[in-house]
Amino acid sequence: MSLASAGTDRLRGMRIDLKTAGPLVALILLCVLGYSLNPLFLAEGNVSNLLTRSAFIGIIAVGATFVITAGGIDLSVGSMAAFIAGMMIIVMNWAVESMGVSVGTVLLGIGCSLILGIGAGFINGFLTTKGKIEAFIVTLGTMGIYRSLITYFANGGTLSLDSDARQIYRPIYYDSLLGIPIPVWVFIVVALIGWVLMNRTAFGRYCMAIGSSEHVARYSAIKVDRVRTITYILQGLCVSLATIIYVPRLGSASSATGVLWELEAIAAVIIGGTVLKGGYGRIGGTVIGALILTAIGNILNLTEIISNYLNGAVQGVIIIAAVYLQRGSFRAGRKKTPAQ
Amino acid sequence: MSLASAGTDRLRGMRIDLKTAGPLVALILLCVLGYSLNPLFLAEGNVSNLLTRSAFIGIIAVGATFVITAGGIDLSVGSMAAFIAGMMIIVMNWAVESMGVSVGTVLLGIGCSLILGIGAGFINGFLTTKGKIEAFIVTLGTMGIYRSLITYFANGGTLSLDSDARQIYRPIYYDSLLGIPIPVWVFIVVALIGWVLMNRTAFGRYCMAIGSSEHVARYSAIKVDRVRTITYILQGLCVSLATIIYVPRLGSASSATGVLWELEAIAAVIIGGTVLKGGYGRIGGTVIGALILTAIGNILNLTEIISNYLNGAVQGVIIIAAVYLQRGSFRAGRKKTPAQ
Amino acid sequence: QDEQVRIGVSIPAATHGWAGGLNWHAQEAESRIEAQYDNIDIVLVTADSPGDQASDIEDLISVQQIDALVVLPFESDPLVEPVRQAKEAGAFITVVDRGLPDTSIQDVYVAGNNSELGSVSADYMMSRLSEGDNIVILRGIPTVIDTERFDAFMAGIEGSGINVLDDEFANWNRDDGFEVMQDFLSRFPDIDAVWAQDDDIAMGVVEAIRQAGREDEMFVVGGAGMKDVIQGIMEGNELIPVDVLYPPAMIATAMDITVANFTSNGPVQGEYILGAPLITQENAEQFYYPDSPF
Amino acid sequence: MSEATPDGAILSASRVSKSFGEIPVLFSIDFDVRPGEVHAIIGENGAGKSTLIKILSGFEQPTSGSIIYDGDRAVLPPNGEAEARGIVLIHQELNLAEHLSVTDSIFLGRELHRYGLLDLKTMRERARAILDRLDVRVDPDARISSLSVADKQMVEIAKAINRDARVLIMDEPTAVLSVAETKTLFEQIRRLTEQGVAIVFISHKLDEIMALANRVTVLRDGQLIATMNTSALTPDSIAQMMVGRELSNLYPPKKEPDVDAPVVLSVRGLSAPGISNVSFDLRGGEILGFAGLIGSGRTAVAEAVVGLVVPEEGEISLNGQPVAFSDVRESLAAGLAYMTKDRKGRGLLLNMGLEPNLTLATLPKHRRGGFLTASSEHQALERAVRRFDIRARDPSVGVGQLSGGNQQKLLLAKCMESDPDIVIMDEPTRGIDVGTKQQIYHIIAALAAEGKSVIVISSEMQEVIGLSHRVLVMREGRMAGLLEGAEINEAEIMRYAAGVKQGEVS
Ligand SMILES: Nc1ncnc2c1ncn2[C@@H]1O[C@H](COP(=O)(O)OP(=O)(O)OP(=O)(O)O)[C@@H](O)[C@H]1O
Ligand SMILES: Nc1ncnc2c1ncn2[C@@H]1O[C@H](COP(=O)(O)OP(=O)(O)OP(=O)(O)O)[C@@H](O)[C@H]1O
Ligand SMILES: [Mg+2]
Ligand SMILES: [Mg+2]
Repeated sequence: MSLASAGTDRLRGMRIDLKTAGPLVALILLCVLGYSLNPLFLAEGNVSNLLTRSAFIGIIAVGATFVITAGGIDLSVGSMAAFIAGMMIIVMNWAVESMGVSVGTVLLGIGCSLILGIGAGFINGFLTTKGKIEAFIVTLGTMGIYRSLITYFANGGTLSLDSDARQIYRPIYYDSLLGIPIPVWVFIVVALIGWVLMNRTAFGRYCMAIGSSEHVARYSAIKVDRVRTITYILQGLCVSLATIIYVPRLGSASSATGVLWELEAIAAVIIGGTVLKGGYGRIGGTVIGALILTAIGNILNLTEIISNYLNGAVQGVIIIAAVYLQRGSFRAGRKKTPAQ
Repeated sequence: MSLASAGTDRLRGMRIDLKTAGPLVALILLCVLGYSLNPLFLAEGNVSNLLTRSAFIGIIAVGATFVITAGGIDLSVGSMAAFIAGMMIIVMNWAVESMGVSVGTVLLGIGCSLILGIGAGFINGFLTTKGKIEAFIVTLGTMGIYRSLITYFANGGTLSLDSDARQIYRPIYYDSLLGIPIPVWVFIVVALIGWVLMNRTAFGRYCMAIGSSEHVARYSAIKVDRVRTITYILQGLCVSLATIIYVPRLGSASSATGVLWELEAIAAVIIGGTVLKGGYGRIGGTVIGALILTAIGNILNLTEIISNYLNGAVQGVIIIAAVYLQRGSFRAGRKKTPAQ
Repeated sequence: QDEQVRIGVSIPAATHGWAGGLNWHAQEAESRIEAQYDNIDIVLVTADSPGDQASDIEDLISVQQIDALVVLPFESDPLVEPVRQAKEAGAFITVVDRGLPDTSIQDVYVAGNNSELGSVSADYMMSRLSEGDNIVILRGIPTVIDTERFDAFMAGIEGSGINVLDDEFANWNRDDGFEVMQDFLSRFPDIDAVWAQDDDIAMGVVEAIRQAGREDEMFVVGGAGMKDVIQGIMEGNELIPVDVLYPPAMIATAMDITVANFTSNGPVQGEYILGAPLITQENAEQFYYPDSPF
Repeated sequence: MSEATPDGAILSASRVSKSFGEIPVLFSIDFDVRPGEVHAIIGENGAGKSTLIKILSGFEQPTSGSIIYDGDRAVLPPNGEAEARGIVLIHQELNLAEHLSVTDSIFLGRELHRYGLLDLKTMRERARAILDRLDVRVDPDARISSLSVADKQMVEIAKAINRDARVLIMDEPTAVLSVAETKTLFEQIRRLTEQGVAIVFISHKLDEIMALANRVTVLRDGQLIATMNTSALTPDSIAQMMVGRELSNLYPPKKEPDVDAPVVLSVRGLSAPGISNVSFDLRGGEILGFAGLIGSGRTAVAEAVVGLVVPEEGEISLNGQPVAFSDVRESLAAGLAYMTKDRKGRGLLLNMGLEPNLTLATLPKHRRGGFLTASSEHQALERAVRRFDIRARDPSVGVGQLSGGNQQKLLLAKCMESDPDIVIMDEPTRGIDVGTKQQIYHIIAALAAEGKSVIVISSEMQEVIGLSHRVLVMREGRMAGLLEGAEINEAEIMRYAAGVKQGEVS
C-alpha cells in the first residue's frame, strides 16, 4: 500500500533521463552529421565558437522557458535586446565623454542594462497580468516599441561604443577562463540557476502549476499574477545578461540587432521539450535546444553542397526532424506519463 | 422554474453584441483619430485603398481563426503566400510561352494556387497531427522551407509575370463591382463563409471543442486529428485565395513577399477577441482586427506628427491600447459569462 | 601556382531585391571563377543580421580556414572586430560597399557609394524641377545605408526651393512602395516627382500612380539598376526616365580583384570606387544584364 | 463454459481482464445488464468500477476477455463512438468543454442540421426541454465555464439522456448532486427503464443503490465478489461485501462543543455574486454543516470567505479581528483552509504526480535554505497516504489516472497539509467509498475534538446530519434556516431548502 518504494524511484529517474534524452539524441546526430561533412566541425576552435554563440540565444531561452512554462509568451526579447544594447552604448559613451574611461564605465553600462532588462520585463508582466491583455499582443506591441526606439536613438544608423571603452569591455566576450570562453561560463551559470529555480524551488513549481491550470493554482494559494510577472522579469533579466555579453562582441547596436531572436528563443525552448501551452518546463532541454539551433547554422557554413538560397529550407527540415526524433523517444518514455 | 423567456434571449443577443463591440469600438476610435489627424482618411479613395489592402491579411486571418480556435498555430502563412505567388507566376509564364496568352492562363495560375495552398495546408496539418510535432515547430520549419524555395526559384531576385498575362489578370485586383473593389468582395465572401462555418456548422463547434479540451472532444467521438488537419487546409486555402488577389497587384513575387504576414494575421485574430490558446473563435472580430491593423499603418502614412523612426512604437502602443479597450468592454459584458 | 586557395565571401542574405541581385552576381562569379581556376575554391555564406555575419566570418576562419575574405558588411562598425580576426588569421581582406572605419584592416576596398547615390539623385531632381515643386520620398529600411542616401539627398536639394512633402519607410519592398505611395497620392493633390531611391520600391510606386491615373503629373527616380527599370529607360519610359546605378555586380568585381591577388604576379591593393552614375536612355544599354534576376 | 450470453442480457462482459502496463486492475470479470433493469456496481475506491464500465463502453479495450453486445461478440469502437450503437457513458469526471455553451455541449458530436447548417433553434429548444425535465435552472446559452460543478453534472446527464441510449452507463452521477436533484435524476432513470433502456449505475451511496438497483455487482481489488438481486441485500451486507469487514457506526459520536468556546469565525451580512446577506458564527471545536439545493450558494459563501471572490458587502472576522482576504494565500496563512469540490478544475493538477499536488499549497513548509527538499515532500506524501488511505498502484502516474475516489482523498490530504484551524470542506466525501468515508468522518470529528472548527458543505444530507453540531440551510443565495440539536433531520432540512418553511434567522 505504501507507494514510496526505492524501486519506483529508480524507475522514475530512468524515465526522466529518457525524456531529456530526446533532444540530446538529436544534438548528437547533428554533431555526427557535422563531423562527417567536415571534421573541423569538432575542432576545438569551432566548438568554442559554437558554444559562445549559443550563449546569447541560450540565456534568453532560459528566461523564455519560465515564461512559456507559466503559460505566457514573450515576443519582445529580440527588440528588447537591441534596445538595451543601444542604451548601454549611449550611457557608456556619455560616461566616457564626461568622466573618461575606466572599468567603472563598463560597470555603469552593465548596471544600466540590468535595470532596463528588469524594467522591460516588469512592463510586459504588468500589462499582461494587471492589464489583462493577451501576452501575445502585449509583447508584440513592446516588440515594435523597442525596435522603434533603438532605430530612433541610433538615428536610423548604428550606435557604436567608444573604442577605449570597448578595449576594457572586450575581454568579457573574447577572454576565456580555464579554457572556457566567458560567455559560455555565463550561459552555464544562468542555466544552472535556471535549473535550480525550475526544479528545486517553490517558484518553479508555481510556474508549472499556473501553466497547467490557472484555476488550480489560484485555489492553491498561489499568487498567480505575481508569479507570472516574475517570469517576465526573469525573462527581462536574461535578455539583459545576454546583451551584456553581446555588446563587447560587436561593440555596436542598430535596428538590425536581435532580429528574430524571439523566434529562435521560443524554438529552442520548444525543441527542448517544454510544452508551448505551458505547464511543463525543462531547462536542460532548452539548453540543448539552443545548441541544436546554433549547430544547424554552423553546419550550413561547413558545406557547399546546397545553394545558399536553400539554407532556410535545410534549417526548417532539420528542426522538424530534430523535434520528430525527440518526440519519438519521448513518446516511448511517456506512454505511462502523458505530460499533458 | 424555466427561465427560458424571451428576456434571456434578448439578453444573450446583447451580450454577444457587447463582446463584438469591443474591437468595433477600438476601430471606430481609430477612425476618429485618423479623421482628426487628416480628414482625407475618410475620403472615398482612401477608404477603398484601406479596405482593399486589408483584404490580404483579412482573408489569411479568417483561416488563422480556425487554426487558433482549434488550439493550433500557423507561422508559415507569409512564406506560403510568397511561395504560392512565385509558383503561380512561373506556371503562368510557362503557359504563356507554350500556349500563348488567354484567360485560360490566369485560370491555370489560379488552379495551381488552390492546389498548392491546399497541399501546403495539408502538410502542416499532417505533420502536426500524425507526426505529433508541436504546430509551432512544424510551421516554423515550413516557414523557412517555403521562404527558401521562393528565393531559390526566383534566383534570389524577383519573379515577374509576363506582361500580357498581367493585362488579363490585372482587373482582379484593380476593378470594382458595384463600386466595391473585387478584393474586398472576395474578403466579404470569405468572411461570410468563415462565419457560417464557425458558427453554423458542426465543424466550427468541433474546432472550439478541440481548442477548449482535446480530451473532451476526443471522448465525444470527434475525429480530432481530422478536424485539426482541416483547419490547416482551410488556412492554406485562405492563403491561396489571398495570393490569387495579390499577384495581379504588382505582378511579381520575391523573397520579400509576405514577410511577417503570419504575425499580422495572428495579431488580427487576437485583436478580434479569439483566445490564443484556443477554444473560442470569432470571425467577426478577426475581420475588424484586420481592419484595425491596416488602418494603423494607413494613419501613420497620412500624418507627419511623429518621427518615421517611431512608427513601430506608435503601432505597438495602438495595438496594445486597442486590445485593452476591447478587453475593458468585453469584461463588462463578461461578468456573467466568463469566456474562459 | 597549384597551391589551393580558398576564398570566403560573406554577404547579406537575399531578403530584398538588391540583395537578391548581389547574391546572384556572387554565385555567378563563384561558378565562373571556380571553372576558370582549378586551385581556387570559393565559399559563399549569407547572413541575416550583423551578428549572423560575424558568426559566418568566424566559421570561415576556423572551419573553412580561408586564405582570403571578401566581405560586404551588413553594417560597418560591428564587423570591424570579426574582419580584424580574419586579417590576424592571415587572410587577404577585400571589403565591399560599406567601408570599415578602420581602413588599415583591408587590403582592397571596392566601394559603392551610398552618399553619391543620394546626391546624384538630388542633382537630377534639381535639373527637372524648379522652386516650389513638390516631391515625396520613399525610404528603405531604417539602416545606415538608407540614412546615408537620405542625408546626401536632402543636402543636395537644400536651398533649391523644392518641397519635400513627406518621407516614409517602404522597406525596399514593392508592396510597401505601393501602399505608401497610395497613401501619398490620397494625401497630396500636387506631386511633381517621387524619389524612391530603390528600384523595387519604384516598381510599387509606379503601380500606385497608374492606379490613380496620375502618370502624367510626375516622374519617379529609383536606384540600383534593376533590369526591368533599365529596359524601361531604354524604351523611353517617361514615368521612370532615369536610374542611379548602384550595381549589385560590385561583389563580382571584388571577387575578381581578390582572385587576381593570388593569380597575378604583383600584389593587389588599393581602392576601387564604382560610384553611382546616372543611367539615362543614352547609356542604359551598357548597364543591362538580361539574365540577372535583378 | 462457452461465451453464452446470460439470459436476456443486452450487454455483457465475459472474463474481462485489464492491466495498465504491468499493473493489473481487473481480473476475469463477468458482468451483464438487461434491458429495463438498473444494474449497480459498487466497490471501494480503485476497485476497478470505472475501468470496467469504460471497457463496457469502448473507451478502454480489455486485455483479455470479450464483450457481447446484442448477442454478438463485439469490439466496441473507441472514444465514445459506441454511442452511435446505443451505449452511452456518463464519465465519473466531468467531460465538458469549458468554452462551449450548454446547448453546444448537449449536442456535441450529435448536432442537428437543417439545410446543411446547424439547427440552432431546435437544438436550443430541445436542450431547454431536457433541462426543464431535469429541473435544472440553467440558461441553455450559458457557457459551461460559468456553471457550478453540480450544474455541469446535470448538463452531463442531460447530454446522456438526449442520446438514444439502449444502454446508459452512469459513473457516480450523484456524487455532487443533492437530494432533490438526485430525486429528479431517479425519476428520469425510471422513465428510461420503463422504455427498456438498460442502466448501469455506480454510486458509493448505499441508500441510492437500495432504492434504484435491481441487481448489484460488488468489486473488490479488481475481483468480482458477487452479483446479487438487491432484494436479497441490506446496506450493511453490501458494505460488508465491499470492504471485507463489518462496518459499524459510520458516523462517530457527536461530542458537543464547549458552549463557552470562542467564536473563531464570524460572518455578518455577506453579499457576493450569487449570495446576499449571509451571517453566521463558527465556534472553536464546532462542526457546522451547510445544506441546500444545487446553486443555493453554499460554495459562493465559502469562496467569498476565503478571498477567492471579493465580497460586495459584509464583514468577516477571524478570532474577533476583522479581516478582508483578497487572496487564498492570506486566508491560508491565517489558518483558514478551503477545499474545493471541483477536484478536476480547481483542485488538482491532473498532469502532475501525487507529491507536487499534495504540497502545492504548502510548499514553503518544504523549503530548506530557500530550496525544496525532496525528502520532506516525500515524507508528507507517505503520511498522507497512510492517513487518507490513498491507493495508487503506480505512484509515479499523473494524478489524472488515479481512481476518482483516490483523487478526492488526495485533495483532502492537500487541504489538511496546511494544518488549518478552520477548514471549509466542500463535498469532502465526493466519490469516496463507505469504508474510507468512515475514516474521514472520524478525522473530521477528531479535528473538532482538538478544538479546530470545520464547515462541511455537503449535498449528502446524511453526512450533514451525521456530523454537524449545527446546520445552516441555504436557499437561492440566502440563508433559509439554522438548525440545532434535534431539529437536525432530513425532513426539516428539506423544508427549508425547498422554501416550504422560511427561517427565523435574520
Ligand atoms: N489510464 C490508467 N493508467 C494507469 N492506471 C490506471 C488508469 N486508469 C485507472 N487506473 C488504475 O486502475 C485502478 C482502478 O481504477 P478505477 O478508476 O477503475 O477505480 P474505481 O473503482 O472507479 O474507483 P473510484 O470509486 O475511486 O472511482 C486504480 O488503481 C487506478 O489508479
Ligand atoms: N461570480 C458569480 N457571478 C454570478 N453568479 C454566480 C457567481 N458565482 C456563483 N454564482 C451563482 O450563484 C449560485 C450559487 O452557486 P454555488 O456554486 O455557490 O452553489 P452551491 O450551493 O455550492 O451549489 P452547487 O452544489 O451547485 O455547487 C449559482 O447559481 C451560481 O451560478
Ligand atoms: Mg564553392
Ligand atoms: Mg471510478
